[in-house]
Amino acid sequence: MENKVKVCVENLNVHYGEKQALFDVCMDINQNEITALIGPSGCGKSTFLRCLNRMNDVIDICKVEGSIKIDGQNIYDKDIQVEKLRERVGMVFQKPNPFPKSIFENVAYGPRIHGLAKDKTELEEIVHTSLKKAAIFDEVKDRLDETGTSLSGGQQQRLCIARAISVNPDVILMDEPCSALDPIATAKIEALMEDLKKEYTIIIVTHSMQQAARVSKKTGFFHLGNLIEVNDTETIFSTPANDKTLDYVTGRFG
Amino acid sequence: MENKVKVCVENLNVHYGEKQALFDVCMDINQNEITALIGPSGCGKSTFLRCLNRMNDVIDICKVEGSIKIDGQNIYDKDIQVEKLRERVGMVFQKPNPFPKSIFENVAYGPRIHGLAKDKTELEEIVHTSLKKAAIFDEVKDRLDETGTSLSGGQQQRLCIARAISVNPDVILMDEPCSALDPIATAKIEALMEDLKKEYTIIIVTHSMQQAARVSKKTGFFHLGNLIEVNDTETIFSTPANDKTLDYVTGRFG
Amino acid sequence: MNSNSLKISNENLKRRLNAERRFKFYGVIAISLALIFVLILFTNIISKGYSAFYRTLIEIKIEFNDKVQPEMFKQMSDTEINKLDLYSFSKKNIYSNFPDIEKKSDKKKIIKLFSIEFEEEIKTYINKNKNNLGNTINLYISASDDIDQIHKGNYSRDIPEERRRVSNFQLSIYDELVGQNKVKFEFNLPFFSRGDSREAELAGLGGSLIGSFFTMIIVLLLSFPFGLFGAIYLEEFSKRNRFTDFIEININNLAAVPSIVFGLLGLGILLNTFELPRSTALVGGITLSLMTLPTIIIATRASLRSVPPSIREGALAVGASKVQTVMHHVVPLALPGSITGTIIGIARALGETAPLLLIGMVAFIVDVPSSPLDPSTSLPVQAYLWNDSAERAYEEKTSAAIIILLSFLILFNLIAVFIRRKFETKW
Amino acid sequence: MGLITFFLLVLFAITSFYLGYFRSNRVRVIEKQRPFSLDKYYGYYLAIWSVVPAVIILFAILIFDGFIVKNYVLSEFYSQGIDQSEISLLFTQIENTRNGIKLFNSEDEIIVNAVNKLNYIEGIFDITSIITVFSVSSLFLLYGYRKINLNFDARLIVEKFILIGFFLCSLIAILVTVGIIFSLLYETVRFFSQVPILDFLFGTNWSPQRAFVRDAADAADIENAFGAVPLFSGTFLIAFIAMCVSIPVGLLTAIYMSEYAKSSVRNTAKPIIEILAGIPTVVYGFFAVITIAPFIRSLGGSIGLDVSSESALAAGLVMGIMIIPFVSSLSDDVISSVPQSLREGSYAMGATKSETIKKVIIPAALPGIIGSFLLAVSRAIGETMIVVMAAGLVANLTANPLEASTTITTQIVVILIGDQEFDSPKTMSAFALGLTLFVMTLILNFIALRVVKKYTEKYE
Amino acid sequence: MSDHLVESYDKQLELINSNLVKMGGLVEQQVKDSLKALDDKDTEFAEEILKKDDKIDNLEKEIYALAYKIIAMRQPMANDLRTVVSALSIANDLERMGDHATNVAKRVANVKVSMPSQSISKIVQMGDDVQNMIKNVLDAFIKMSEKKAITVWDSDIDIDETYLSIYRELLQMMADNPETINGCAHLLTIAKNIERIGDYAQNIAEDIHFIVTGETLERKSDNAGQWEDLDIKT
Amino acid sequence: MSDHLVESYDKQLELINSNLVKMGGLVEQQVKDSLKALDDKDTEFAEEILKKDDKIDNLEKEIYALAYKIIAMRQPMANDLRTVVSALSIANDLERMGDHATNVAKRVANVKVSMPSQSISKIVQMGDDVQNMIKNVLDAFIKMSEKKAITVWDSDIDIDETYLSIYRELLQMMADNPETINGCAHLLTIAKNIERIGDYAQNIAEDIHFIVTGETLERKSDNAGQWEDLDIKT
Ligand SMILES: Nc1ncnc2c1ncn2[C@@H]1O[C@H](COP(=O)(O)OP(=O)(O)OP(=O)(O)O)[C@@H](O)[C@H]1O
Ligand SMILES: Nc1ncnc2c1ncn2[C@@H]1O[C@H](COP(=O)(O)OP(=O)(O)OP(=O)(O)O)[C@@H](O)[C@H]1O
Ligand SMILES: [Mg+2]
Ligand SMILES: [Mg+2]
Ligand SMILES: O=P([O-])([O-])[O-]
Repeated sequence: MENKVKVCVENLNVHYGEKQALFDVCMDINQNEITALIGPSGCGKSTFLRCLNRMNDVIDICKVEGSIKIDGQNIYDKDIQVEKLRERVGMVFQKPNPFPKSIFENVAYGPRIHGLAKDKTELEEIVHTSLKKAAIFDEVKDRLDETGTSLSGGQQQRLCIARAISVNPDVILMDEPCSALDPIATAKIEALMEDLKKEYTIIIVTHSMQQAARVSKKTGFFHLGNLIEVNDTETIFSTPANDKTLDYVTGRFG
Repeated sequence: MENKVKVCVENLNVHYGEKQALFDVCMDINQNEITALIGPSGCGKSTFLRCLNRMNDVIDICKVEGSIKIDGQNIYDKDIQVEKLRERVGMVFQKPNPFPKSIFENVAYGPRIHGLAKDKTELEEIVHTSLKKAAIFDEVKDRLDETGTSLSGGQQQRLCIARAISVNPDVILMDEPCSALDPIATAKIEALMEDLKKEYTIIIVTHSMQQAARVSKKTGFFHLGNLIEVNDTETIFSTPANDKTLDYVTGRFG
Repeated sequence: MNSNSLKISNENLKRRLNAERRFKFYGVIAISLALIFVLILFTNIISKGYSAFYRTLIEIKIEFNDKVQPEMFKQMSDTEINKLDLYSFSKKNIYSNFPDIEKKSDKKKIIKLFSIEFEEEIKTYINKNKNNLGNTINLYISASDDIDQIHKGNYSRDIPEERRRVSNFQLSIYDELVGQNKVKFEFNLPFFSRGDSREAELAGLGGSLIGSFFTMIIVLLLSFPFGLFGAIYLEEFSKRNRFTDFIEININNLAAVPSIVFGLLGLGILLNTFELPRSTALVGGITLSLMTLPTIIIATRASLRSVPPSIREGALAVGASKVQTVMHHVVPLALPGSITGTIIGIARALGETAPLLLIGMVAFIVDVPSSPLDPSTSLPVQAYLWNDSAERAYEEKTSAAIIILLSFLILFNLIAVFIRRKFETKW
Repeated sequence: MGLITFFLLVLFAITSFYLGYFRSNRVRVIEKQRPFSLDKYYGYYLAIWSVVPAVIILFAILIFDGFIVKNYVLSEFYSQGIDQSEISLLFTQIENTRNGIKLFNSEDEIIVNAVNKLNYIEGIFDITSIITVFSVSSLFLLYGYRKINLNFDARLIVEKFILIGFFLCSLIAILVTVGIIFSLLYETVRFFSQVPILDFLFGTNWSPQRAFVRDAADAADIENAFGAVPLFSGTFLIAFIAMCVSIPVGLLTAIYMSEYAKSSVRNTAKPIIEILAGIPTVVYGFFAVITIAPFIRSLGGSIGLDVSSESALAAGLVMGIMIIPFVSSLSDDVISSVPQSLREGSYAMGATKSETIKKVIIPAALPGIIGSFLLAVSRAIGETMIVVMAAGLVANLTANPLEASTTITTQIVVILIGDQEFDSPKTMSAFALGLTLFVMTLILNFIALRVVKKYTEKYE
Repeated sequence: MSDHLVESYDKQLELINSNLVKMGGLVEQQVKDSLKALDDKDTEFAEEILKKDDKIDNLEKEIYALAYKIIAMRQPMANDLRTVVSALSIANDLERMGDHATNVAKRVANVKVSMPSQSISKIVQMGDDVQNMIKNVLDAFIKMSEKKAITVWDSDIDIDETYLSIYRELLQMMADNPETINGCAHLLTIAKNIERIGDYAQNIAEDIHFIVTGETLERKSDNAGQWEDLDIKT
Repeated sequence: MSDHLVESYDKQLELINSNLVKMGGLVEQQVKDSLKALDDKDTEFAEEILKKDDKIDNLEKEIYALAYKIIAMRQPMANDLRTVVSALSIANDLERMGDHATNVAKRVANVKVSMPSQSISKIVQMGDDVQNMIKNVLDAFIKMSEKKAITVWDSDIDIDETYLSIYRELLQMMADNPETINGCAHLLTIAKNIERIGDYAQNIAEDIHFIVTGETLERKSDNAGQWEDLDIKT
């Protein structure tokens, strides 16, 4: 039941000014799977992730070389429109970052700017569906016009997930989405991810090896900007091919 | 080989303004042992720890009731001088916080303000001994006049430990001393603690149950400001008497 | 799944991208406007003022006669020479440089070509060269402000004569002198040393420079220590309660109170109640100190606050007392920030005019003050005063005073930036 | 005497320091135990005992000695029954004579005598005061010295003393406010005792010199002369013009700087724009008079408008320029303090930059931005030099920006510049205007600071 | 089994437990069946039984994999950790029980029809007791009942006694009828197998006790051997 | 053992390994001694051997406690996790090997002096082979050599064959000389014990293979039994 390749990264090199953050990274990411990225702090996981929806464009000094193809289309081509790209590649951040607006507006924001809804009812439907998919609808349905920041951390993060899926993306990127959450909220998000992967391709950066082991099908290990190894999660955590990976997963990193 | 009781806390109640942070905490802490404090975030571990050297005095709204006796002397007595107390009860913090001065000056500061050294040579000796005890002397002996902040995180933390023991305390309090460190540095600090307990009584707050299990002889579990259970570490992590403790150590906290 | 390509842009997206471009364009316009303002302001002032830094001199020949002989100066001291009355001698000698001019009224006009202090200048020349004076000497003396302006090209000659301050006759003489190569420019050193004057060519910045200097010293001496210590108390020691909240709000408000209100304070309290001497740098300094104090307190508190609590905790935990902690660790780290704030505050005080007007530092003061208790003006007030004068030459002087003022401010700010860069700590 | 006393005091302090230092050291050696504090604290302790009382006494002497000396010197004149005002003139004369300033050629013998007397009494005063000061100090020193023993913690006392000093410093800010309010209120109350407050606030005619000229002969005239409405209207007109310039330019600049500009652009443009804030207002005033006003005038002339040489427009425009960096840097701070995560959240949804700014950042930062506007308004209202130099001095009630109009601040300056007669309602009216200004800006600042503070705390 | 586990921790622990229970059930069945085959001397049925052993083996592997995953993913502590680690040894024991039961079935064919049914029925009797032990130990496991576990633990002594008497009887028979030597040797082994199954049930009871209380019951070190010795000496 | 562990992770893992090696050494000695006792029919020596079993049992408990601690404290992953979990089963196997060896020693007294030394020496021979296996498997463990482990694994087949021949011989002897029945029954059990020791060595080899490679060797499900059956039929 090997899935189709959704994202294909080839020879990705990323520089921040003088400093090279990624070296010749090549990686295939399968559709409807959860792929985890692990590695020590500063190894380039976030950088890699942010290349996938060109969030790195925001940083002046960041230079990206190589190709990243989503469904065969290089997203770094000249005539690619980032707005469109980001519509298709959603992102969820480390710290929950709902807009300081109402819960409804938070989720309606994306469909609005992209003109996805013809009218009010359609918009409402999109919002409701997204909230349901993000498994938070029941908790907030009675207070859609309270501000998003009034929710608890875990709820906020699920709201952000609802926001991300409101524009119906193919791929969802998550950068340590649970690191600011307590174990219970984390468990909820993990369960949610499992649900979401049926519809979306999910790529998650995590610091917790246990989390990677729990949620992902494939895992990639980064070290000093190199993608050392990418393989089935089971293999990575039981019998990794590379010694560095082994040292990392067994906590012997030096 | 039960050790003598060094610190005896009785009916400790702490309020931050309206909010009560600790409820009737009673706890005996043995000499020359490592005692670990665990518990979910915000349960009052740090508050408890900071009562032991009256660091909470710094916070205006913090009110402490009850008695804490160190060697039989209540440290909250009127005629106790906090400076003297803190000379005897050292503290190491979560984030390494060396002064932005030279390594030498970092360690020499305590002895200087307490007038522990008669002259330069004596001061130097104190500094060297402290650095040696903190197992960092060899790494820094050639650059004692470099600034303390130029060291790596782990080294900085050991420098802070050296600073704490430079005034020859009886008790050392550590508030999550390794949470900002990588595993290697953590291992070093843990080894160091094992060494230090021969001379000092150590109380450590930690978020990592594994760390508590590794280093401590006794462990206290806090929950919502109550000391739920305190017992041998082995017991706490294998067969705790209290269901809350069990839920916490097995990660089932709700 | 989204089948549409990442490239195909629909109407909606095109519209959005256009909006984006427009918005960005507005930003560029705004910034350009601001920058253009700066540019215009500086070029305007520099172009108006740079010529004040040199002055016009006209060469004349002086012949000594029986009554006034070179030898007699050799024995005399400087003061004795200065006390001599050489006015008519000088005047005659100037006339003799223009032998063709006969009419008395024309002669008067000739004299008007020169600075009113021509006698002094001749004396100064004699003083300087008293040991090797020949029977005739050629020296340059200052032109009058009008000729100065004309020679600098600041003053149009095309204006009809009746509205011009220089007559056609004078112009022709001037042209003749230029033709003889007898008119030259020189760096205008006296501009920096002289006090104010009703005669434009004689008016200098010296008095106001010294006045400003005294004022700033007082501001520094008063506001820095009080600001620093007050800030330390508020930030590090005061318990949070109504009273300290009140002080806090009070200080923040004080920093935004219009400067002229401080002038009223100076007038009402310092002059009227304490009866301190009017128009002096002392009162000006105190007034400006009070104005600067909140700035310094705020800057110092900000930099105290930016010292991480972990440093404090580190010191407290080895048994340092609170005072020791603050004085040994926190203050040294906050000092660069505090000093930067102080410099910037002082720079602001240096440029401040309004409060000084009210405490009488706006008087016409010829003497260069020798102490903070002497009546004096300050640089910006001097500029204001000159701006009020009708003569054309004062426009140039005003601009020049402003150039000097701005140079000082830029210098101060550069120093502040330097200190900030040098001691900047990222926690 | 000042300098000598000062040096003696310093010497005394240093000696006391070492006295304390060595005393503590000896105690340490003899008792073979360390005292509570470090040796140097005992030094400081004694130094404080030796200096602080001395300084207090000196201050007391300084305050009272003039009075005592004067009374002593003038005592015989009093007995001669000379008029009070003449006596003070006399004293000035005596002092002048002593300082070598001869106003009168003939030196009165009485005066010479008095001068001698003055010199004599001052000499005695100096010596006795020095002796008193140092003997009192020595007593305190002795007291302090005897307190030094093993169980005495000098550090506590020294630190308490330092704290008191710091506390006094922090009180100065309050004193300043009290001073402001006192000085303004005092004259204002007197003013309103002559001019009804309502006439001041709602009168439309402002011509204080008229009241002055007629020497307050006609009470009705006085009332009519102090209607401040034209000043208020002028102030607000100019402030309005200034805000019309500075808000759009400043806000857009801030947005561009924080969101669009490359760091290289930002690093050069930002300091340049901030120069605008550092330029003294007198410079702006000059610029308005010399460059902007003639420009507007000729521009107006070319389209057939009659623009007066001093116009609200010129002043307002230049003031607007001056305030640009205020608006822009405050707004910039506020916009930058919107967490990056919000921005990224919006970009990640596929929003363009301008959409992010308009729909996420500005709404999030709005309170702060409004706060910065209010501060800018307060600044514009309180601005003095530009309006003094460029706006005109005539109070005319008009909304036409091309005409000259005057402001509160201008009138304060106009009234108080040069010598004033302190009892005239004209002079006092300036203080009333000052108080009005103070209250207006205070309210604005208070609201603005609150708003900004609340806003910044939100994202901390 | 799904390629990776997404259910929550508790579900994983439950799965490990239910697998153990399932395995225990299979083992119980296996023992029962082989005893029936022995009783009926039904060779065909015995052959069938042999095939079922694979199921047990696979379940053991599954439990192992699961325990691995839990340790790797969940950092178990306290009773969870005991559950997981004990699951490993319980699974191991169950697998051995299954093997022993299968062994019994294997030997059914070799047990001559001429064998005296008396000792066989005695063996079957012992088998029933053992089966009871298994049932009880599974019950104790499901209920996590420390008391039940102790009861099971105690009942092993009876089994051992029965075994000894069977052993003596069989030796006697061999001596009496040398032609039964081959069959009796097999019966000896069968009896030993069943006795071992009892021992393993006892082990499991120990593990349950450990899971529940965190304390170890003194593990009896193959006392059966000693009893045999005693017997031999008489 | 100290009340709690402070050595670093690696030291703990080392300790677990060294304890296993120590345990292996003890088991090897136990096997050797009991074979010697059997060969010499030295009952006194055999008694001594019995006492040593406790040591092995204690080591097993220590290893268990250690494995617990490591899992609780260190969140082992990958090969570390395999090491720890395999340590549990290796320790279990070693303990069983020790038990079986002790069993051999126990029976020495019952082996009549009159027993034919031929079968005894054959058993001892098999014992030597098993001892060799143990030695090799320990070596494989120390060196973490997957190849050596496979060699050990393979060599179990020889042991099983030897066991079968001994089994046949002993049955024959019982049939021939009914008075040896009692002794031969014991020898049968002894042989079985030794064969089981070999099986356990094979298990350990499997574990080593798993630790090193992460892959399981197909666990042979008590083939010995089948072989016995084959024999009986002939
Ligand atoms: N905006 C930036 N400017 C300059 N360097 C950067 C920037 N962002 C990241 N880097 C550098 O690039 C490297 C990779 O950073 P990245 O954030 O991708 O690491 P990471 O693996 O996500 O680390 P973490 O686990 O701490 O989030 C680091 O060395 C970092 O210093
Ligand atoms: N300075 C303070 N002012 C007010 N409340 C405080 C303060 N410090 C702590 N608290 C409150 O006291 C309670 C206990 O806090 P404490 O810091 O002791 O928890 P903790 O166990 O150390 O948590 P953590 O693991 O997050 O460090 C918390 O509810 C916290 O909100
Ligand atoms: Mg990252
Ligand atoms: Mg804490
Ligand atoms: O199960 P065992 O064969 O070792 O008794």
